[in-house]
Amino acid sequence: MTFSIMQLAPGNPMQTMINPKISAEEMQRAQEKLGFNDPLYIQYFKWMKEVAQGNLGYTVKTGQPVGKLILERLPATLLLTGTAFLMAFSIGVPLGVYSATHRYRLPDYVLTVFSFIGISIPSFFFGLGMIFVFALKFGWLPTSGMITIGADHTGYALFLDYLKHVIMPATVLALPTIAVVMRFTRSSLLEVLNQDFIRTADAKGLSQQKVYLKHALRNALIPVITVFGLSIPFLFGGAYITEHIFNWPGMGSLGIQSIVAREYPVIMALNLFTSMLVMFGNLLADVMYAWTDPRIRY
Amino acid sequence: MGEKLLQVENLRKWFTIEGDTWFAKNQSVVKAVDDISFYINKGETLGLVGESGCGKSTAGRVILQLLEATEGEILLEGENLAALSTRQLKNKRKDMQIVFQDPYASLNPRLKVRKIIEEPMTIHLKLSKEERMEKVKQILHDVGLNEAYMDRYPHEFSGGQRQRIGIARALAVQPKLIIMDEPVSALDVSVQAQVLNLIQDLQAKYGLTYLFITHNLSVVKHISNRIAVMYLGRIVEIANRDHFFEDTKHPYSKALISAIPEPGSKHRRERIILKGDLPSPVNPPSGCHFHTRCPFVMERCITEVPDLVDVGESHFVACHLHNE
Amino acid sequence: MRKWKLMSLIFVIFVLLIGCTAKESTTPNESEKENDPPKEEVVKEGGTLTFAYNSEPGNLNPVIWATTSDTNVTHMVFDSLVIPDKELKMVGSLAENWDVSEDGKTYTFHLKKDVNWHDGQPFTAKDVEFTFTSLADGTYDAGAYWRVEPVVGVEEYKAGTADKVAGIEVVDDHTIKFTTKEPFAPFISGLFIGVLPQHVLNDVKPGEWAKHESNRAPVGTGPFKFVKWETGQYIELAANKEYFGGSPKLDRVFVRFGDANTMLASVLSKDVDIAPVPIADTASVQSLDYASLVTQTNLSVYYVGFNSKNDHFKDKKVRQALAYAVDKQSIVQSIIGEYGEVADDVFPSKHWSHNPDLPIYNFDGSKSESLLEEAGYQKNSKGIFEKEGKELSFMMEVPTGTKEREKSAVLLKQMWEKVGVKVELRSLDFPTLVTKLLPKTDDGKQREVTKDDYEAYILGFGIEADPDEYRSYFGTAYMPPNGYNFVGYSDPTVDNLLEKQTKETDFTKRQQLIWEVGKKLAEDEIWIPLYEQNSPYVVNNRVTGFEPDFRGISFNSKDWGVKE
Amino acid sequence: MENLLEVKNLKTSFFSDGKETPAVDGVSFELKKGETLGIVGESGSGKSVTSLSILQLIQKPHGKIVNGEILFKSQNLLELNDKQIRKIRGKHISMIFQEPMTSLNPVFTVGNQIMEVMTLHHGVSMREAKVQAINMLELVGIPSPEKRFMQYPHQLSGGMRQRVMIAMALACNPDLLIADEPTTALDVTIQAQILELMKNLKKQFDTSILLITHDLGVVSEAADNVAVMYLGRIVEYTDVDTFFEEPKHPYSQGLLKSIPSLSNRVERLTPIQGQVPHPSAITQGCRFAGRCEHVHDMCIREEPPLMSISQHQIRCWMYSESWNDRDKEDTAHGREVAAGRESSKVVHH
Amino acid sequence: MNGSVGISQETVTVSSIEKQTWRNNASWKRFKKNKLALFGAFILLFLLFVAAISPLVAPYDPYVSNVNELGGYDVLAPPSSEHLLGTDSLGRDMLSRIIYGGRVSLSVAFVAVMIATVTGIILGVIAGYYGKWVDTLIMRITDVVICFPVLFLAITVATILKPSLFNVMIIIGLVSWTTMTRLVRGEVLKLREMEYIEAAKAMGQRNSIIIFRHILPNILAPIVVQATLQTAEAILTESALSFLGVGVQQPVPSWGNMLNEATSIMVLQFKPWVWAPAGFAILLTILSINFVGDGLRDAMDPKVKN
Repeated sequence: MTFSIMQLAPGNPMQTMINPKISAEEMQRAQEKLGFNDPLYIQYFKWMKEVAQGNLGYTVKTGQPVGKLILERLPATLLLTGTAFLMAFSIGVPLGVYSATHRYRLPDYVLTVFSFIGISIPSFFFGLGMIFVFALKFGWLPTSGMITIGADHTGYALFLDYLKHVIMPATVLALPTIAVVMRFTRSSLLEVLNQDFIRTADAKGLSQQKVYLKHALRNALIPVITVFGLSIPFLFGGAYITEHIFNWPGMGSLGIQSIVAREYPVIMALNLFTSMLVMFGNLLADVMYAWTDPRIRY
Repeated sequence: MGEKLLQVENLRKWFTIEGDTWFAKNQSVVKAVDDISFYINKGETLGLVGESGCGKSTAGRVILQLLEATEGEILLEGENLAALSTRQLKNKRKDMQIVFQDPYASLNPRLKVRKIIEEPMTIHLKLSKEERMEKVKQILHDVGLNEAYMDRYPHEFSGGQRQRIGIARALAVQPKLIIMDEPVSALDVSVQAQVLNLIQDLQAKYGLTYLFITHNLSVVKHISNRIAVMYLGRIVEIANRDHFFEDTKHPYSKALISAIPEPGSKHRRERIILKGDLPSPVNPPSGCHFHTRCPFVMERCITEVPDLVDVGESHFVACHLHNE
Repeated sequence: MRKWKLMSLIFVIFVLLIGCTAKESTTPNESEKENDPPKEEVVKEGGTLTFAYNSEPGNLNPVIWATTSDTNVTHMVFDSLVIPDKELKMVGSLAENWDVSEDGKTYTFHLKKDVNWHDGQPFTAKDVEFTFTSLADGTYDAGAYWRVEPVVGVEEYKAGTADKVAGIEVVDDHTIKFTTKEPFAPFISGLFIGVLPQHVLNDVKPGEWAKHESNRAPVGTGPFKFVKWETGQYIELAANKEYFGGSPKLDRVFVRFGDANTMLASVLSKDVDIAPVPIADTASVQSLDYASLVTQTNLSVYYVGFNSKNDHFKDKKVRQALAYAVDKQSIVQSIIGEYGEVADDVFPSKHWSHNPDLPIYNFDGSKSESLLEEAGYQKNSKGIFEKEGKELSFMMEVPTGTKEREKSAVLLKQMWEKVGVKVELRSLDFPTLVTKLLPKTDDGKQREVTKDDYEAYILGFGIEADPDEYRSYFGTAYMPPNGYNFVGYSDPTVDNLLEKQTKETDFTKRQQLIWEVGKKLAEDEIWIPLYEQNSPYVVNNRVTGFEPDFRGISFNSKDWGVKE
Repeated sequence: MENLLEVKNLKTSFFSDGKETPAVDGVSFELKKGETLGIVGESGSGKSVTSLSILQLIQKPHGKIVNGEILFKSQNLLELNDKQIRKIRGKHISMIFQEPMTSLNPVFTVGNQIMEVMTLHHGVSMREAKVQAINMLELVGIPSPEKRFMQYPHQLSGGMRQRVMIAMALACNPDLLIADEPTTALDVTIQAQILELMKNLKKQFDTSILLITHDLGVVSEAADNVAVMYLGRIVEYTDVDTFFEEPKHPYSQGLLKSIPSLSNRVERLTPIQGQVPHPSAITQGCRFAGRCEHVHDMCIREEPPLMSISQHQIRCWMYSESWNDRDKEDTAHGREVAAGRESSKVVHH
Repeated sequence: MNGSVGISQETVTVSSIEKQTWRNNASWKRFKKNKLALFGAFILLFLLFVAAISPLVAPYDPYVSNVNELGGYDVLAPPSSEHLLGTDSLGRDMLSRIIYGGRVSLSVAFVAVMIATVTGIILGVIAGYYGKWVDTLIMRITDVVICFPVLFLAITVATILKPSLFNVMIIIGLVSWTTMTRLVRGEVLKLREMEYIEAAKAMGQRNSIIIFRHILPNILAPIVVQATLQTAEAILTESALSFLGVGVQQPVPSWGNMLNEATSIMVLQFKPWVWAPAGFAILLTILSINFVGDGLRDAMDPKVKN
């Protein structure tokens, strides 16, 4: 699909270089070599064939193997999205539970407004604000990048260094998801609390806490797993802007560079990769489903 | 009586369920309706009784062609419904209507009562607006509702009243056959009696024929001329009402009758408590489906499917005990 | 459904596995790490500097589609045979000096001795021969062929009928001779390109270089050695203490890349010493007490180009009228401030090709209107000029990417509409604009520009070193598909002048010829030059010797130092 | 014998938009050890709310017990705080519900859910609890209890689940079992099994049962005493034999006549006319007046008290002395007024 | 039969013990009780009103650069009595641009959501109602599209379609139909089981009429709620696209591209009037829409009881 989308785009990578000293003939030849003059389906077929053989192609301008390029970027993106993912759920769920158990009281309203702000704030804006406050004003955190350049940390120090760098972009990336997870947990828990088996648990004489945390929460988390699956493409998508702002050396910043430079092979491979990661995430969500909900068995 | 309005011959409706697991695809077949045959005479009520999952509602929907039959024939006035073209079938639908169980789910909440009752007319009858209006009023009167209420929405009515609207909709095109799918099960006792009376009155007035589907034997006894009992997709017994109750043949029918708690029956009858649960229709027991719970089970019951045979006076039963 | 998911999982794992096996080490020089000096050195010798640029280099091979972000680094790692000086005269770099034959066809270069590659191998004339012969290789197609095109025997070699370029001749280890087919004035500037190590790339066909690992771990002769490249983050370079031009002052240089704004933030947090500043932010940056702004002059002119096939723009008077309607001063003042100036010539004012005596279109609304009336236009009821019922209105294509350019377009629209010309702006990215300027037929062949391809556009154009580049933009013979004359300018005088100057080896005479071209173009105003824009950099005050100019920011990197 | 449970003048209301809608209004009854009391009524009669009120399981914040006393072993349950009432629940009084499909927690095994009560109230070890739980499963007639113990609710049929619910309810050998429509959702043949099971267990455990149902047949099978509820009020309260032999309240009579009977079929049923009105519609007079065929002016004016006549407690003017003095013409008038009152009240809601 | 033809006629009283359907003004009542939602609705109406009459309320022409006394453009002037919110980098009045920008941003969001909603409804209804292979096909496509992060798709499409106001609408619409499709399909599947749909089939009603008369009106509530929430998302997506330079283009003002001017750490620090109005407008709008959407969800959801 991406292939056809990109092919509709006017211009090809060769034409981003308009240089009077390169003759049109020369450009034509370069394009032919890269196959840009083949009919669309042949290009696509060639690409698919290569992909099937594990070759994602080479970048047009610099001829680097795309697969390698992406794999170099993959760990950074996984680190960022993974951290954001953990944050989203480890913060979102408890807040949601708190909100639900304090329904229609002040903390609930405060959290509700917070969650709406979380959903509403443009990430680039939030990101810049974070950089401004935490990196420049207070100087607590580095402005960008993934590691301190030239520090050559190892072991625990390296871990701390990563942590220092990842915390801001991950927060920016996770914020909307935290908000969504919170809202979802809240409403899911409220719904579960209305169900018959909660009444059964109450009728058994279990303590309030045990009813909430054992009987209600486990059931309430089942639909939250849907958010788990849905948040994955969202996080990967959000990574484009977040990585761009924080100069995070991941697939997102690579993607934006590639779109600007019309590096089709990279874009297509990135699409392939992200969609597979998303599928993988969904699969994980399915496994989680089965794990939390005994009614689902594979 | 005597003229057959509806004949159902060897009707089967099987559903395939695709159990798609990670590693394999397994198909299981639910034999919701498995080779049933019966007929309904003009003007009479056939009560179709059975517990949940026995296929009685499926049978009703297949007869109405809402579901496609897997096998078998459905003849309405001698015409095989399955053989009709889409257009012919559409015309034929005028003759058969349905009333549903759930008074909430069976009426479109966004339409006024008038529109609901009018809808079948606009499809099948070529009437002017005024004529339709007249007819709607007439039908509302027939089902015991004030015509002033025709511009209201369904949610403004109680369950019993909604059921009346549902019946009115079925009556709108003067069908020959109405399939009543548990029409009173969702109603409170006092309202249930009102609706049962209405159903009887309408039958008398318009000479309607009913297929009355229910799980409630008392209701069936009250309203039916003949009774058919289904168990896991098969009919196990059909008889005239009086025959059926006076001379119940099938052990399942007997158990069913005895299981019903009767208000005020001082001398508690001897009850037959069946063992175990209803088996799943996905993999029904071999032979006679009832053999797993039958107190009189014999060896041949496990292997051999009993035929539905006439034991006299149109009393049919499918049981090896009565099938020498 | 689930089966489908399972299959995708297997596919994912499969692809990942393949990817992993393909992964190779990217940092060949890991041992260098141990040479790291301790941080916070207070001495003036040594030290570490970090500079940032907006985009990551594509590769570090100077002959493969070089972009500014590439050359920022390659200029530090590689040397070229010759290099332009401040006046854009070519001087020697790897070449000690050179002789040009009487007929102007033969150049003999005497190379510096005792120059070594970073890996210790000696640099010789063979390397020069190898580099330039490779550009003529049949498989090479990475944008630098034009540099060797004038050389004798290049076509034969390219076609495979000769196994060596006849015009490139190694005399001895430190002498090399180039022979051109005809005297060709711009030839020497074309040799300003990094020389490659033969011993590294010898076995690889130039067509395959793009995929070669040395692109990401280059070996050069320059003042800094490549250490490592962390994808998406930075490139680390270490001083080449044995550099033939003298040891650099710094020990290490980090080249970071990222969004301008992020990099600016890093300057503020003092993680980066040097970074480009968007002009809009210069005022704010000026207020910093620990950093200053340094301006890099550029040899470039921003201009509006017109499609001469368009009915309105066929008439010189219309173009002139449009030029008079533009208040260039205001544009420069409000958008660029002190980082640019008004341009009246299509040749950059800092370059010797700029003719100081040209027709100038000072902002004059009434003159603009009277010119339009002369051209037969009348204002209609809506206040818009029209001729024969056709309103003078056009669409100007505005490529995105340079904020100042986008803003100028908005102001231009306002200015033109003030005199009664209707203008619409269309933003599009550069590659898309190129498809309009260099249109193609359906089967992918380039074709002529028609009047429907575009009406007007705004772009920048700069000279690398030699003004001969303008030939392809204004020569009649160079209209697409044969060149870049997409405005469709055609003037026999200009054609003649442009051809003549290539063969003129006398500098003053050549300059005169080009000045003539500039004058004629200013008269015809097929391009309206708007302004020249320089690039400000924010530089931490601890940095010394950072003096960027049109040659780039890093050509003098060996003189960079840090205080404290 | 001493009363195990005594409910006095219970009033439970639901509040929304500051409006109070009483669902149970002034209900009193008692239950002796080993006895079964059936509370019968149609939907909206308040029978379920009554049962939930006893263990204070009314949904907060909308539902609230406004008034009354609930004496369990002479202790007023309404005076207990949340912690104390939780000690009563499941241990001394337990409940089973109508929907066996939804009343068990889907994510825990059956065994886990039964053991939970035992470990909670009896503090037995897990191992001990498991043995007991399996015993309980066997006791309620679940075949291969060891296997079922490990299974999740969705793996069981409706009947099995209801048996599990019963096992859970009886796990701590409570004094009182509240069964809220325990058989309504089940098939007839399964319903018979469950009723049989409950009868047997009651004998075995000597448990008192409060049986909530709309099915007069079930009451007749299983209860010793009957209370008929209509619109939040008990209208008739007596022992089961008397009730079926000689129902006194017009509503009870109407109910019995509405039901098609297996044993003596009638051509036409005699239904109670009209519908159950909304509780807020009636502020005055007898709540059944609008549907009663004997309605009289006095029924509309004033609500009858619960009167005792021999075995019976009845809330109807017909059994008061003033009934005989009534003005006959007012009956017709009363009917009109009652009907008018009802419809006019209810249409504008 | 006893030959009785008397139809039992009873007093008809309309009982009020019913299930509440959303048509009941109970929804409105519930909505009214939700203070946040009311607040959101109020703000939103205000913004829409201002957007609708923007030529009347904007103090300056948002497209014209203002000239200062020196004859140059009055760029980046801080707020003053003349320009209440200051001027932007081309000397245009910020307040006027905010007002006109609201018009653009809101209509972009609105049209985009319309596109997504119409697409979603068509595909969702077809998939849900007809089922079988059509369903499989549509849902597979949806699954695939959903795998691609929205923003990525938007950027990719944006680079193809050339930035223009209309294309921004199309892009946002094209990338956000999947949620609606899934929602509609789910609702249709639920509804298809309703007995009144079966009744319509049993009476021989045409599929098209069943869809338009019996299905669509009954799934309107969740669609409205979803569309509301997607509107907020669309505004955000527009601003993100503008951030990357592929959104609404100059000189047309949109909140997104105005905020884009603030994507500089320097502007953020020293020139708050450049970003604060647009940032605040976006935040407020999205907040309001979300409040309203959430309020609608609670009000229209029959599962949520009082």
